[in-house]
Amino acid sequence: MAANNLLEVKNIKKYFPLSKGWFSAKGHVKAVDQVSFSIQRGETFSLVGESGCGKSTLGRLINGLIKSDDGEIIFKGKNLTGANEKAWRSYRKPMQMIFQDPYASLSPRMKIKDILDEPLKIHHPELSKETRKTMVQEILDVCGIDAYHLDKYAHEFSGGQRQRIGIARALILKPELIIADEPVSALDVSIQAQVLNLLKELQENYQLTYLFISHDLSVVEHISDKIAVMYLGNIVEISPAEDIFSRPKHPYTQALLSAVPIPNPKVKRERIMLKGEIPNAANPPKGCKFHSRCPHAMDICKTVEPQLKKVEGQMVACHLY
Amino acid sequence: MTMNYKKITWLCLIVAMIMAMTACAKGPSDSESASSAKNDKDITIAVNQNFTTLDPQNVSDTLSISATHAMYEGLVGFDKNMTIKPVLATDYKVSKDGLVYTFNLRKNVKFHDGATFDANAVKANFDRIQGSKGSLTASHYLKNLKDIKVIDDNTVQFTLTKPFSAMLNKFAMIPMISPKAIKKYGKNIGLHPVGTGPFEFVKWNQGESLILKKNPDYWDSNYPKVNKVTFKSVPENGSRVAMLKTGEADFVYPLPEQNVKSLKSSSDISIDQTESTIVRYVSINTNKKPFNNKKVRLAMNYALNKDTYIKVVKNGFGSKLDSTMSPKTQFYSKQGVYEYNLDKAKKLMKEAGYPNGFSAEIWGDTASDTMKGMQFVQQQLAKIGIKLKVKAMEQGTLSNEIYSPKTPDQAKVQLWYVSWSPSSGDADGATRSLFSSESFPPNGANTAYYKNNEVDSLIKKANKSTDPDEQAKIYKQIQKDIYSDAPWIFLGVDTILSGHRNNLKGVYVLPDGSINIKNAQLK
Amino acid sequence: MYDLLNVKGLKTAFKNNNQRVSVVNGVDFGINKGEIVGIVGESGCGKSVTSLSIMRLLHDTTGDIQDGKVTFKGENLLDLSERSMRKIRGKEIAMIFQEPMTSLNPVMKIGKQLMQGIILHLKYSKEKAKKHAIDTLKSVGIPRAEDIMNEYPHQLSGGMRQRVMIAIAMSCEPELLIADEPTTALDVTIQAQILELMKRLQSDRGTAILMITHDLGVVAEVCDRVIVMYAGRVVEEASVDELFESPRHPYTKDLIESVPKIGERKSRLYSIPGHVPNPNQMPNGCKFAPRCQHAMEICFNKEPELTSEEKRKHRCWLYQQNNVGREQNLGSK
Amino acid sequence: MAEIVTKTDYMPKSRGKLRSFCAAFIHKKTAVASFFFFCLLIILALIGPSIVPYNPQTPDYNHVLQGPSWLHLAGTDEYGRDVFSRLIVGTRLSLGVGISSVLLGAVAGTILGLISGYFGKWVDKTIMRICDVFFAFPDILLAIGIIAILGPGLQNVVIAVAIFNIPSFARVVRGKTLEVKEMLFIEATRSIGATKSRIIFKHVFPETFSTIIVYLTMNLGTAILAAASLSFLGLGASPSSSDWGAMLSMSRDYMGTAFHLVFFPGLIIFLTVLSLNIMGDGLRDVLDPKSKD
Amino acid sequence: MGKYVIKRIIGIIPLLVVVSFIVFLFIHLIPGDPARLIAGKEATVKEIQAIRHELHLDEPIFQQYLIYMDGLLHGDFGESIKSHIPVMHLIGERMLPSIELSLLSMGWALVFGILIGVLSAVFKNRWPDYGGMVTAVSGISLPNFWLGLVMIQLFSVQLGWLPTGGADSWKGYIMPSIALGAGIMAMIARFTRSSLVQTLKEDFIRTGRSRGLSSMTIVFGHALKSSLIPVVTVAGLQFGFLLGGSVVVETVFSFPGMGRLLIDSIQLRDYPVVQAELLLFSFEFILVNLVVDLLYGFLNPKISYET
Repeated sequence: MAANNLLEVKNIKKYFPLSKGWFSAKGHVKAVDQVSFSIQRGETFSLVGESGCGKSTLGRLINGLIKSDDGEIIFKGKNLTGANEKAWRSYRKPMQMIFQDPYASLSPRMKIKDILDEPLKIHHPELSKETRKTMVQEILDVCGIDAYHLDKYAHEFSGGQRQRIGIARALILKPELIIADEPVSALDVSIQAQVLNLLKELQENYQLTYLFISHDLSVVEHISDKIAVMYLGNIVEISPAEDIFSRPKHPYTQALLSAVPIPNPKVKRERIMLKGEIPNAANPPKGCKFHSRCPHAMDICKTVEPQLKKVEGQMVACHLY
Repeated sequence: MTMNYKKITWLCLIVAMIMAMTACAKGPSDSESASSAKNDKDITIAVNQNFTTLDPQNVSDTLSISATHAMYEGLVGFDKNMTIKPVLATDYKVSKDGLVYTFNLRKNVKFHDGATFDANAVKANFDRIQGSKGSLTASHYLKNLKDIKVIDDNTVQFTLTKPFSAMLNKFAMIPMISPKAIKKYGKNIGLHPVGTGPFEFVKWNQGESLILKKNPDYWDSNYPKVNKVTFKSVPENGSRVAMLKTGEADFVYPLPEQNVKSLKSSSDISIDQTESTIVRYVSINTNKKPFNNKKVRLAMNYALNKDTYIKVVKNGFGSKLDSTMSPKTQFYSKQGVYEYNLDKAKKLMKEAGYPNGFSAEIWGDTASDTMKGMQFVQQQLAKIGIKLKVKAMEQGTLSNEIYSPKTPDQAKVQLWYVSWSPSSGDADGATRSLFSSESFPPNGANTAYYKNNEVDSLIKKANKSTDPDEQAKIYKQIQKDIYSDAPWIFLGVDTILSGHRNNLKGVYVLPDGSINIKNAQLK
Repeated sequence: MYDLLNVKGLKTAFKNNNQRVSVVNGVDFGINKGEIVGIVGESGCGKSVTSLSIMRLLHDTTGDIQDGKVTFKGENLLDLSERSMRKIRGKEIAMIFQEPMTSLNPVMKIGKQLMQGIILHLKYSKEKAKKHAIDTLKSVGIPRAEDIMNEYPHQLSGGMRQRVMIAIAMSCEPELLIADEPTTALDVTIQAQILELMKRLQSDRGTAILMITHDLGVVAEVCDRVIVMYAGRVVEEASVDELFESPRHPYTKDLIESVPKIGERKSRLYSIPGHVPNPNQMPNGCKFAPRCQHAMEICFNKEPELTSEEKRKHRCWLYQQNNVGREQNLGSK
Repeated sequence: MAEIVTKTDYMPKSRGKLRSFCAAFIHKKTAVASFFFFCLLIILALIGPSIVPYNPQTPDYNHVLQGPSWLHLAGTDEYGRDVFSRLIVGTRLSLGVGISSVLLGAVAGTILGLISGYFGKWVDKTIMRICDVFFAFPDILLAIGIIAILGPGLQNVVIAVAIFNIPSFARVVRGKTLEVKEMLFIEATRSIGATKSRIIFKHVFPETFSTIIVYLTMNLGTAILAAASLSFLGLGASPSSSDWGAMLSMSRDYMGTAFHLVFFPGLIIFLTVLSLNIMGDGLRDVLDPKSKD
Repeated sequence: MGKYVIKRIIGIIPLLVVVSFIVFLFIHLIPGDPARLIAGKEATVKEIQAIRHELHLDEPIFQQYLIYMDGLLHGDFGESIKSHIPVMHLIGERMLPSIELSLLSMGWALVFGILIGVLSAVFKNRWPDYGGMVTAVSGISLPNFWLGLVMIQLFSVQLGWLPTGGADSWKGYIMPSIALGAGIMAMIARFTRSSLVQTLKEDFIRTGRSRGLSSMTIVFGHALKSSLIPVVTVAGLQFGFLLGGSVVVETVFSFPGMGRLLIDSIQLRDYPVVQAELLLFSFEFILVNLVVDLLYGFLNPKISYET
């Protein structure tokens, strides 16, 4: 593939065993099932899907927080699969994460300066205390937090400010890739806009690459260059952002788009109502996993699992094409 | 919002009341009616321990002995003063050389199960003991027994391997079990006692009570005079006293000394005192420095105020130990007491080279009176500069600490606060295990590691003698020698206290601490 | 005056570290029969507390209604005894909550939870209640209703649970349904289903709905009339079309502006500076003034009243009659 | 409602942690009273021997078993020693045994609990099964066993009581660790490349700390009771020491005649344990409102 | 579920084997020689050796364990070294009173504990709560032997209402069960309170109220059941301990329970009795745990037992 790829994921797979013991069901939840994609330097690649589709698991797999069962993760041309915990710790330096819940992702017992100092201590023990302090102050400034907050604890900040601190922590190691797992979904609309703007600014200033995970299509549209739609552990469609909103290919993408309520009472649309709910990931339907809810389901959909293929510049996994 | 919960409060209260009421109304159970139906001819005796077994040939604690002696009898027995008198034998003869004992048996005696008591029954009992290969306690008494012969139905003859002056006392410790029951119950005989005694077994609730009833066919038709006897084990001293006060018990033993005062005011209750064979002392390891110095040992004896000891530790009940054994033990001979004399003690310490004293450990078990005694010794010896560390050890550990050393030099024991009572009230039992050099642990209880060649040979000589007068003379010399060497701190002789309600007569405690209920009578 | 529910001057305070903090401060609004009214606002604006205050459900919290009137069908609910209030709850006014996962008793069968209210309020016999319960379950689109009666909540998916919640709420045919963020915890495709269901119930049965949400999209899709709240106060009220077409209050305007909208990709989103004030440290004057682009001197000193203008209301100095510079001010943006 | 309850959590607060803790704790009047009582005990433990009216070890055989009077506030014991003085002097011993045994148990239990909870899998299973065995073993047998093996004496009582405490601390800390481990900020710390030991000791441990403190306070009471029970059975402190349990044990023979001998040591044990428990409750409410005992 | 229970019970057996081995090792590790202790003070080394041989004490410990296990497999728990009474008989006599006392103590502790807990939770931070919790904390803080001694002094000696001890009438159970149950009641009250307070904050309680249910229905019909899990846990654990007997309380009240038998046997190093009693104790403990697990299933339908 292109040398410009910062991250390449090939056929990655993660099955979670269902807890044994008291609970009756046994087997596996196929959280991520044979997923492949690649991200180019400087772009924002988004993963969208409803809860339980495996998008967050995928983010954690790439960061090595969870070990994959199968497949390859190639980051900056280096294959990270099978590395041990110690090796992973150094791989994570250029690949940082931002988490969904700004209230829970910061240690409640550390001051802001210690939270931000910690990554430096781990990866740059050679730096002096003063240098580290200057770096912490610089990064806070970049993220829009005043330096006099350094001695405060996380709980003394509002949600938006905390998410800024979370971003600062990710940024302080000067990473190339940032995996942002639903970074704005816990925030109020007015704050959400602030944080999204910050992320965009940072990308421009530091040439960052984002893997942006979200369930909110309107947020995703705003920030992404390329979008992958996930359903039950599979990617069903990968398209450039403009295309996916103007001409969604996969029936699921279409349904998802039409379900989003539009904050304008004047716009009346033809709605695609999906039948039923997302099936249990421990026991997904055979063939195309979406066939049980698909308005266009055909006989082949029940038996043969469709593969991603190129349709008009978009990648779609559907028997319709 | 407060109003909301009012109902809940009421409901909770009501449920609580109902529960409390049902708990109380659990109703008079059968056992309760049984205890209230206690009639004039029933007595209850509260004791401080549990019965361990009712196998009379395997008992070792005085309490179980007391119980078995109510149901069982031996060929001979002890009277109130621990002298031997015939029981199931009418009379006995000892050969001149002290080797052959001949017993004539009482006729027309039947066991509780109807079996006849005769010479074969006696033999069956002795065969059982000897066949146990040492696992029955009684087999220790028969170490010197060579064989037993049935002369006729009512005569048996025992032959010893060597003369043993205390043999008659040992015979008194071997009660006769029905041979039929031995066959029937085998090892479980301890649960199903069948003897010839004045009382028959009814029920044993382990850890709680033992119930006996009158033997209507008892050979001495004057006895027994009560219908039912219940022994209850009540280890907590205060509870036992409370039972006597409330009338739950007619007789309690032991009666804690500290409670005597409070009971004296009660007109329904009498307190009996029996001088016992139990002696209290601190054994001093004479093999160890500085205790190998006789002056140190004497100083310790002089430094200890025995009057205060009896007053404080024994609450005023007991007498000073003025020999190596109790006045109630066979061949006792009074020696002079090391009267309290602090100056003399200090002087002796100085002469011995310890003007400032030294540090040592005193050991004892975890019984509360032992712990009290040890503390007292600690306080007293502090006056002559001996700093004692009190170490109370759980029984098993203590015995391990004392008996595991193989040689005197390995022994760690310095001072041991302990009591001794010869199991059958004989002088040999009160001397050989304690002072013979053959009895250094682990072979015996000579924890003073006392070695005196003269005493050793005198003990042997006494054993061979069959003449009581000669024996008395020998034991007198032994006691004198030992007492002057002071291998112990001689403390006191226990006075056994028991309490009974005034309407009960005839229950008494023997000097060895066992209870005799044969003569029990209610007024 | 509205013909179903009138809330006037409602004031609710919470006790926190020995301090009383007003979370809802003088809220006025009303609902007509068969109408869907939305209350929209960001977290902490007091919209949920308003709904709980109407139901007098501040048990087990430190909250306390301090002032105001809640008139339901001519009766002031705040004057009723707890016992009479219980007859209103569930029967006249029903409520559904945000978290379908935790809002049902996890250790009680669905059927029992459903029948409890029916037996209590409609005084049905057990058999009749059971039949009614099954009918209600079917009416909210639950397949296998008979089986579901004997299942526990954890055996159902989130969407199903929210349907059960709606069934419980609707089982006694209330006149008003208060829905507190009913779809926030659900996925978009399920959210669409639930919103559709609520609209259907409203049109079939004529139940009025008070929809509490932070999502302007949901408001736009289902509501007839919208109330915007900020910092414990109503700042604007208008019909849904008017509100989105010509928002009056700067906060409403900014809010609509800052939502990313599908098909309107911009390089930068509009964002409101600053953050919602802490109820302990409310600014003087207009509570939005510190974040407002159009703030004037008076805004920082004196709080504006909620004033009516034709069929709508707003709380802003820009529109107060004695204010001359209003057009100019808005136009300058 | 959840919204309201959590609101103060994220609203910018100006007060420092310690100050807000103190403010919240002082609000609990009973807890504060208990705290002062406990402080008094600590002071007594430190300076007790120099302020007592009588030498607690000097016997006075002429005044034995006297009831409470102005001369002897709590009466005298069987050797005529002043019970009041003995109780005060005994504070050091009894508290010392309690504190040192609980600390010992807490340290060992916390380490085991952290390891068990964080690493999970077979490590967890092994440690927890061993704890179960210890848990199911009757305390008293364990105590007798330990004391029999190690020999009698106060330091071995400390060890025995500490060993009782290890499994319970291990369990509590493990439970808390499991909870903390799943918290997002731990994952966040992992994602910046922190080592396991750093996560355990710098991040997980501080989270469990308040639980440990609360548990420590409450277990201190239990430990004092356990040590007293051991002494009561004659397995604990040397009978001549003025340890409260030992005093109680020695005096129970006088229950009927000199009830004050039983009453006062029992009362002081009760009051001490009570104050510790109330203090623990107060601390828990403030530090660890979610934990269920 | 029946299958599950059978499976669990079968699972106990290997556990018991392991326990028996640990117990065996542990008690043989405790210093002290039963032969010495039963032989009496006048015994000589030779006699003690004879007894040791008779009891197989002179064989290697592993051999001894095998002999013991061989007996166990034949249903023979051996006999007391001290009294030669079969162990099963010794324990059998003590078990019933111990079980009765445990049930009684647990029973009233549960009833009053839950009641106090409910009251305290419902009236959180008001006087019934303070009253309930003071009772509870006092219950935990009282040394139970002291409580026992004081009760004897008051109710038996001073007032003469109750017997000082023993198990021969129902009255004998009252004071020991109070002394034993006080602490447990206190614990249960606290657990009930904190758990119920937690549950009353749950969303579904609010749902219940929004449907017009009364506080009565909410507390007893909805909240209590799901609050009982921690209570059941602690009650189960405590019941397990109770069954093992309480040495201290049994001593104070001269109650013929398992605890005193255990301590007596330990002091005499009566290995077969100690072993059997500990084995039984573990068995009871495991059994109680099983019951607790089954109760969980009843209290929390999310747990199912079809494994």
